[in-house]
Amino acid sequence: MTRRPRPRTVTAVVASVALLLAGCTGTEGAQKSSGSDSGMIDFLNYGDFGGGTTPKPNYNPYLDATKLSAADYIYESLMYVETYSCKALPWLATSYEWSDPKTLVYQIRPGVKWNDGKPFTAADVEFTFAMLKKFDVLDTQGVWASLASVEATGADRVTFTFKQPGASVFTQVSGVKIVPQHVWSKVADPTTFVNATAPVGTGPMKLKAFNPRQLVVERNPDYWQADKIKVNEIRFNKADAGGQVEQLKLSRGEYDTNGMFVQDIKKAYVDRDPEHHHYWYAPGGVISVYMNLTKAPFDDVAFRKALTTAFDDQQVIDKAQLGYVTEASQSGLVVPGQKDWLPAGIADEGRIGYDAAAADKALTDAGYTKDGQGRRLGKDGKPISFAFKVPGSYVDWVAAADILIKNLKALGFDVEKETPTPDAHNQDRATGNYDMMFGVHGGGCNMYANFADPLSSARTAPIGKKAASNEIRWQDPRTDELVRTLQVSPDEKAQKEAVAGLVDVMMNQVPMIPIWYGAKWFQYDTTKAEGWPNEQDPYADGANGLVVLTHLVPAGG
Amino acid sequence: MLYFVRRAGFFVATLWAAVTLNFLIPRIQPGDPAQALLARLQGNTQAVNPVQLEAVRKMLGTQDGNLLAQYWDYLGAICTGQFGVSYSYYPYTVTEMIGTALPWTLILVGVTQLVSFAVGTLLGAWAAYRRNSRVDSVITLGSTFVGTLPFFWIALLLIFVFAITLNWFPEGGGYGGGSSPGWSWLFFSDAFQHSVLPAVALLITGPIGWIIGMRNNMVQTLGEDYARLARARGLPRRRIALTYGARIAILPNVTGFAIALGGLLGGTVLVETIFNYPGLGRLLLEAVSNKDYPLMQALFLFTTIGVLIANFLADVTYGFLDPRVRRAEAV
Amino acid sequence: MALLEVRDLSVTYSPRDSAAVRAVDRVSFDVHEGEFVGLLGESGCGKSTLGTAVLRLLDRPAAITGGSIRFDGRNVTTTPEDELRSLRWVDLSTVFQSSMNSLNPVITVRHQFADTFEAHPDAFGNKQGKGLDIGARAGELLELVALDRSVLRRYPHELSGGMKQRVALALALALEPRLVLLDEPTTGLDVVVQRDILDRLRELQARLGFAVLFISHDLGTVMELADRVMVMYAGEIVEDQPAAEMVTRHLHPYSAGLLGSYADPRDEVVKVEFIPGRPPDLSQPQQGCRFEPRCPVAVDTCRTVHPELLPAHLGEVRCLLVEQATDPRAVLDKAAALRSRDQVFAAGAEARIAAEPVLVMDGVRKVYKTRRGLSPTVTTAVDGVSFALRPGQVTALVGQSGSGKTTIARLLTGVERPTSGTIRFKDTAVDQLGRRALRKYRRHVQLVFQDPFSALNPTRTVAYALSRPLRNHLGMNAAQARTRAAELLETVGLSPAEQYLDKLPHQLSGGQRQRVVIARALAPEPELLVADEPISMLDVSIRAEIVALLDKLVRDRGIAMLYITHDLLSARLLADEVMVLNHGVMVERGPTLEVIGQAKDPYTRTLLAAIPRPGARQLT
Amino acid sequence: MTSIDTEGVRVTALAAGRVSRLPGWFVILWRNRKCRIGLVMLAAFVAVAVLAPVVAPYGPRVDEFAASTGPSGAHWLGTTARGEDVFSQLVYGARTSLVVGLVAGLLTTVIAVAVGLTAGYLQGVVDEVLSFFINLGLVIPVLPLMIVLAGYAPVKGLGLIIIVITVTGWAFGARIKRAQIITLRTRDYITAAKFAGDSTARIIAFEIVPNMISLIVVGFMGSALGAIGAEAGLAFLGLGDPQTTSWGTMLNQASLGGALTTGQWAWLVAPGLVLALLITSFTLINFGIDALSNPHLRED
Repeated sequence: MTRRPRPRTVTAVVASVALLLAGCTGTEGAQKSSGSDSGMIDFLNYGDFGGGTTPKPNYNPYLDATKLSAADYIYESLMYVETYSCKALPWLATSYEWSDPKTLVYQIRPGVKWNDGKPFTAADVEFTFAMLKKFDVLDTQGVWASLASVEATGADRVTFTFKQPGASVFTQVSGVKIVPQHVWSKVADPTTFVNATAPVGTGPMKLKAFNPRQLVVERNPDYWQADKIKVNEIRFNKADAGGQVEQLKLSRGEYDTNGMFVQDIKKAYVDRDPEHHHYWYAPGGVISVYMNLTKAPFDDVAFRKALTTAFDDQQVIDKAQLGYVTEASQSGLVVPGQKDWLPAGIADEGRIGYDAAAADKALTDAGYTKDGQGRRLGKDGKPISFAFKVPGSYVDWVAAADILIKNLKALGFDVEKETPTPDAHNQDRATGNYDMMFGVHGGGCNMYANFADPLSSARTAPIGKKAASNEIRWQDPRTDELVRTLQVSPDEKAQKEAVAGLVDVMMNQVPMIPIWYGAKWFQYDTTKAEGWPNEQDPYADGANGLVVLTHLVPAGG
Repeated sequence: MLYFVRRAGFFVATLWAAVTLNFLIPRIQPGDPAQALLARLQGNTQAVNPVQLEAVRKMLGTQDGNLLAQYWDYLGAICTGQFGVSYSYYPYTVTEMIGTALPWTLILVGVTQLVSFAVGTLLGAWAAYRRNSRVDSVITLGSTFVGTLPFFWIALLLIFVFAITLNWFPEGGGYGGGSSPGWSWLFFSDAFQHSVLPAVALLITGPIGWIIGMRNNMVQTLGEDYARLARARGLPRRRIALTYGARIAILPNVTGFAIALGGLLGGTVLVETIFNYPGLGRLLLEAVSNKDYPLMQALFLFTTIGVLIANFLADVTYGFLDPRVRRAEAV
Repeated sequence: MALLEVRDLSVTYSPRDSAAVRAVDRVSFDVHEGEFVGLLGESGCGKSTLGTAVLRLLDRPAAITGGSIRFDGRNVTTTPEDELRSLRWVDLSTVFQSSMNSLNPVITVRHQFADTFEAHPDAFGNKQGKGLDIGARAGELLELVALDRSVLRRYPHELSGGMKQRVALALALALEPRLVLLDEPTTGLDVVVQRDILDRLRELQARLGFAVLFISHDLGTVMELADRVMVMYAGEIVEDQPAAEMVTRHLHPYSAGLLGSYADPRDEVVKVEFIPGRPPDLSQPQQGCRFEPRCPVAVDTCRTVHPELLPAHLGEVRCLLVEQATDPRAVLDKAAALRSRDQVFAAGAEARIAAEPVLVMDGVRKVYKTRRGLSPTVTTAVDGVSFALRPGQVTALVGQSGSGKTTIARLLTGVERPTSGTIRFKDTAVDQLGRRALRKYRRHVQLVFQDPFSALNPTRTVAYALSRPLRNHLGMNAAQARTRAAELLETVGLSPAEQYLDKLPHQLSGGQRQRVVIARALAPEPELLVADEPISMLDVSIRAEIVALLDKLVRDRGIAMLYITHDLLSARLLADEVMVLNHGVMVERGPTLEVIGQAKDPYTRTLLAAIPRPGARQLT
Repeated sequence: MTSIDTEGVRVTALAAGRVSRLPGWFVILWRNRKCRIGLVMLAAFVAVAVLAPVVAPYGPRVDEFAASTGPSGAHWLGTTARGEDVFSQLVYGARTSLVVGLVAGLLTTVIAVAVGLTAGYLQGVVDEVLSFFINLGLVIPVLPLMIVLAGYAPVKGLGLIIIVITVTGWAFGARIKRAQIITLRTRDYITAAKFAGDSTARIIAFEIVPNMISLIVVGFMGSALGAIGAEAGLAFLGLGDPQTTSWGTMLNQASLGGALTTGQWAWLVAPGLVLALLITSFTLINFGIDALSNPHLRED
């Protein structure tokens, strides 16, 4: 009798060894299986799901900073504004209509059900907005700053009234995630509600399993456009191991899609499987050279304009940005995605090439001459010297700054590079404590915000005080007028005219000098699924997961 | 009694100093936690939405106002054990986060520390016992050389060789995505497999200090009169080595061990970061980079308390093991 | 056949980074069953190394490099450690020099006994075999050395130095060994305790019949206890005689010098001698007689011919002159005559004239409050002490350690203030001095320290040490200070001074260092000198030299001196007046001869009784 | 290890120095074989650091080469993901490590000596207060404090790293020096100096410090060694200044830059190896000093 346990121990050891061996290769082997016969994709492996190194379940769609990405597939909004070409796609609402500049009516999609089987109604929309009004920290897009009221005016209609013409907040209002009244009305404090068990939403996916390493969502068979969803399961993998391990996993094909920075994407990823490994880096925000407009010589339009040809953008793109990005248009718009907004008569969509000679001439013509030692002199006759601040830990920005500084030095400026921490850098930028530095602006789908944030005089502050977003301290009545027009005019023509005016400001008064568009990292693998967005088919960008999901089909199908 | 009062006084004073340091450091250079949080989501290639930023700021309830009043509130909160809500894991509390990460660190680092201590002490004693022999040279020189290797570099090489090239072990993490934390065999085997490389990395460098400390102490005790007299008394070599050498030489090592256990968190930052291990060290580094002040402060305080308690325990253990101290205290 | 036969034994230290030193050079001697043999020599002569070699406990870099050790006919010179083990302690046990550290601090006394018994289950003293009651046997042993059985339960740190040494002795006797090697077993203990342990040892030896090899530099003790005495010098045995003969009819000039440095303080006239110079550097090759440079009667051949240890009188002597002379005693008589010119210091009975006191201590009491736990403990270190110090006079302060001697010195020098009572230096109230005034006062009060090795900064030259008080107190410039420093060196007998000025302390011998320390104390021309056991750390052969120097300086310069000591001989030699301190209370005070000759206080008598009487055992 | 015979070392050094013209401490160190190897290694590192522009084929930040290539004739250790020459970075990295070691080691030692000496010599209230700070410095967890400090400092750079290391590293040395001076201050020669009328400052400077030189040197070596390791560690964690070429940042960038995935083992192995070698040289030198001050450890 006493000997009985012995064989069991042995078995256990054998089992553990077997498990160990299996574990060594298991994960990879299992996941290579292709789509199944049913015309469906069994599962896809996605990249990180947020929540830091020690993720905790959190599917509250309003906690932007800490929610897990499953929430993006569970909760939907009235319209889906894809962020590549900024088209508003009908989603929970089939259509919308401005009955007057201050009144917006959405037509609610019929037949949509919450994933617990209850129908989705206009009342849910009204409840959602009422909740955001009550708990203002949830209103991360600030819709109630413009809204006066939201009312369900019928079973399938919701009417939004604005305090003033509300065209400028259309994208925000449309993008608010709608939650079920029958669940959230019982939540005492939605600001600390983590919604951890079986979150109820209208989206294509339902929560299946969570652990801190992996988050799994499964197909919602009752989804209102279920026929478009060919993916049975999405597995998000905690991808916080830092650069190389993640790159390795990516290159091994362990991810069907991911959005990470890869140092040498071609060598590290594409070359490993050129047939299936692809990437598409859509342009994001505009990264510009900010100049402190309160200081000489940056307060001189002619000076700034002269600098537009002074920077070797292409070298920045090729060397510092590894060729992943594209040259930015001086218009402030993100081209080609937003090229429809460009007024006629702008050459090369507003891109201004590098021409050191032209810059030199323009500077000299503007009164900034060189002295005998080749030093560029200011209007006061003293050599111009200033500092270029760049966060030391943003390696690519530093490399870019190095190139720009080289360009400036070639023109006879005495430029010193300073590399503060990102925090100090941001602080300095917000308070205007700088001569020249990089800033990010625009690139969004809200054209009003794109221009108002960096240029409106309402969003600036005196030097030494934190500016809300106009960190260059641009103060121009004409700009303010144009921004105002953009904010209130509901019709597209008026908006375009306003944008044209702002583009003109950008081109001719040069409040800042755009250099490149920040890249939206997006890699995808066509082994299991096809239909990913790319340069040829830019129906959305890689970050618009919900839209992408509706386009995915099994590979070879 | 006075000794006890002094120790307690030092304990409280140190704690106060740590708490104050904790309070001051983030306030010397106010970075914006909300901005850090959003930057983590968006990287530096997209413009920050000022409205969203404001909302997040409001959500986190970043403090303003009089520094002294803040300090007072802070002290009060600490005293009642309210460390607040973590910024980067909102709305989870700091206590919940530490609770999640603590077992991982305790098990990985605790076990490796114990093994390191045992192995190191034994090897050191062996080297001293066989002083000037080949064994001694191998142990002494070997540990000296290994001791100079940077820990994080060893760890990287381990990953490179065993995880990436040979693919024997996972590259990091505490467990795989396939197994959920819980009381299952699958999970334990998975967690074990994930802990192999970090444990090995810790075990390569871990015993060095103990080896050298033990060897030097024991060489010294074996040179003392009582050990020589024991030899003159014809006691067996082994007995001299154990009772007259190791038994006395181990005392400082035991104290050191208690203190090392207290410093657990400090030592785990590197290993946990490199191996992506879900413990306290990595949580700390993350809290720092995300400006998650409440979490960072709690972790820092937690560690300080750990060290203080460990020091206290070291004193107690020492008194227990060394009669010289024991009786002196009793008088 | 002798119990222990040592033949031509050599021990060499070969450190890696300096020259080899032959510490023991071809030494031969026997110890017979039941014999008590003393091995006498000054520090560095190799006596402890010899003992360690006999015990086969030498550790690198020391090693036996020649000769043999036979124990009971068995050659144990190269016996492997494992075989040696059965012999150890059963036949040959030991008590180490400083037993402060020879007991394992983390186990109880009982445990140390148990260890010993366990290691030798078949030993004689362990004859009851496995059924032995360790507690009972160890208890018996402790009682032998006059310790209570309860000591068994104690840890070493809970015992006093004397108790530890008794335990070590009991441990040494545990297995009833045939030979016990005692290496300075009582050094560092209080004289009274020392006396007690040694008496006990002698008694046990007589009772149990074991042989003893007793290594010591304490001449009086060795002479009193031993049957036979060997004198060692520079790695060699220079004379070997029965103890009684050694006292009265020693032959070697070195033995004569050593014995001359000892006298009984109770005698009417006390006379001591010293041997000038220092022992040779054994890392250098030796030629001729090693004592030749210090020998008063050396002849030319001594410089070239190395003498052998040859039979002479009742023992053996290593001296060419003794070899060649028909009557060996004639050589020594000649030597004595030569020495007495300048190497003898004598103290007679005549009293010196009294002068006005420079310092008066009146009813001084010093209480220390130590807080242990919550209730403060009060210790009275000095209680109602009054005395006066006069110029040109020496006052000896005698007492055991802990009797308050040092506290008095601290009070006197202003380092501490008395709890009550007054101390006056001329018109200055020493007990009221502020920081600055204290510095001024110190010009007049200087110190001579006990340990010449710690009294001089090892990194500073002699000139530096001497120049500091000159520059600070006398306001001299660098050149003046140097000239004066040279004069001072001449005064203390370091001549020519130029040779010493730029030396570092480690380049000087102990006696030379102490002279420098004295010179430094003299530098600011003080009126009061406090000498705290200034000769206790020095080798016996040069103690008299320093005493003579101090005496001369005090008399010539009219300095008042407080001489702190536990050594009655030097007190007798130097002091005009003796004060005996016991537990902070002055128990006796009076002219030196009176106090030493007719002690009234019981404590003073105990102190006197502890003084060894060379050859006394043989005489009674 | 509690009592180090610092006076003895000083005496041996003085004696040795009298024989040859070289400084005494050097003669002693040179006699020890391990120590000699360490000195030679350190000298080599110093030479490389000083002559970096000569030794290195390119500038450390020149990024005009093909990115992520393996070792070749033109680039002995390959190139980084940004197209910089790894070998050149390695050479310039020696400068950073040595500067950090030297400066942080010096600062730490100066603070430790100042605090330790003051506390140990003056005793009383001053000692109580300083001892509290020393104990505090010992108890506060060093690495977390380093990370927190490095994470929040407004400017990143070598200066910051050095300050962080100094702030967190002085206490240990101060404690040892305090203990040592407490032993030394009871020496008779100190009392003698007081009676000779010397001032406290003079006693500390002329009587005590010379006897602690070996301890101070050991302390300096230990601090320098710790500082070099700490700089590498912090830089590896990404808390250093990416603009400084150091072995730690190299490892950090190798790790981030996919050195493993692109198979550039040289980029990963080299910085760690040289770091280990530099630390080895310090350790070997410390052996010599240790052996001198602790007779029990002397090789025989």
